[in-house]
Amino acid sequence: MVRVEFLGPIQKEPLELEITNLNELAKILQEDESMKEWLENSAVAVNDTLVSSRDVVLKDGDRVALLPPVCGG
Amino acid sequence: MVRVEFLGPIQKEPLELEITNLNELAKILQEDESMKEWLENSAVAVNDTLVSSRDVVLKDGDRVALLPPVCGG
Amino acid sequence: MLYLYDGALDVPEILKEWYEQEAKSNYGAYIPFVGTVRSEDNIEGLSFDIYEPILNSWFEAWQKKAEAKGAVIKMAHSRGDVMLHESSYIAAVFSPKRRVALEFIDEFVEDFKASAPIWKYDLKGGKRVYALDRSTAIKGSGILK
Amino acid sequence: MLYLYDGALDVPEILKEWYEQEAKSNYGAYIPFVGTVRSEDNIEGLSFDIYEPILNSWFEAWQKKAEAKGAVIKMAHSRGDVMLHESSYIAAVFSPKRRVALEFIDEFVEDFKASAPIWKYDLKGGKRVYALDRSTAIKGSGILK
Repeated sequence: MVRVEFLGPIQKEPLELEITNLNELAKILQEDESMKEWLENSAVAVNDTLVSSRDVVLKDGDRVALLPPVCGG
Repeated sequence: MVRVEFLGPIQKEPLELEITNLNELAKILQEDESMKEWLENSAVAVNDTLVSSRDVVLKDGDRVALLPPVCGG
Repeated sequence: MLYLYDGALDVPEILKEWYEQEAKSNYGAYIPFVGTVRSEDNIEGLSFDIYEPILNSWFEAWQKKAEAKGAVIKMAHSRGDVMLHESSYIAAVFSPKRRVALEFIDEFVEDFKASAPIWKYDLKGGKRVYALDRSTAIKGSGILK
Repeated sequence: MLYLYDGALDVPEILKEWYEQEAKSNYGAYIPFVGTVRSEDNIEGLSFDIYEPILNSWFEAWQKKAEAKGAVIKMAHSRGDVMLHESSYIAAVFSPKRRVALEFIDEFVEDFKASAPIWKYDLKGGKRVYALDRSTAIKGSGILK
């Protein structure tokens, strides 16, 4: 199982998914209309490391996080 | 009379001179060998305003100051 | 070091602590940046969410960059609500010479604004409203769209 | 405002006073620069002479530049002796937004180093030795040579 978390202002409960890569995750999230804008402006971290492409293999126990636009300070 | 002051590290007592411009001051100070280096690296203020050329008329009561290289902080 | 606090920062106390921590380190320059909540758009204050694991690794990467130049960085940030004219953010650079500190504080604060995983909300009428228009998408965003 | 002190600066106290002076002014950014005496070349400390009339007018010109951008500058400096690891200089900018403050503190500190009528001496073996090699001739120097 891969756990997917939505950080900050994204109002969505965490998911537990049987997926093996980020392409599968993208397909699942694209079906959720409320996620459309967030998918465009959010960054993705796998096990707390930001990734810059979908070319990432996921294994059991991995954690994926979506990070929407930030504004600290 | 024009009062001439030497600021910071310049070890020279103030002068009271009968001069009417900075050319006359330059001539007088150039005769003092101990001033040679200071004349090269010092700025000049007339009545506490920095001047950028010798083209300044001096009148009775004016004050001239020589400011050697600075290093605040 | 990175310090997170619930609510507003005690700015004088933090600036003092940091100054004293490095009092004998032989740094010639200490430049803190203090961010304070401004009154605008009728907000009552701001509120912050922080995702600490990524904030920590982002900060550690900067600390290494600073060390390579003989400098050190400290940062404090608020979690939760911070009201008008209270402060939510302090970043500081210590370095032997001034140029490194002056350049580092600028680069650090700008990258903080663009990359640190912190989300800002306006407090208006008792509600928490995500400040999307003032937020910046992290570099590499959009790969799942 | 410009503040001159005999001997070392009480940095935490000054940073606190300035922060509190502007607490309700609605500035979003406060950036102090603190200069501290470093141990190098076996000095025991530094000593400073200040020529106040020109320092005041130089500072007022900068304050006007700051006002034109909605900002304010404060500065404190020591007169006389300041020993190792004590601080002799604080400059600070307050402004509504961060970019103005980040750029101003850099420009201000650099012009301060190049133009402010302050002379620095190394304290070595109880003597005061003018730090000529670290000093900068004011723009327009040499007109009497």
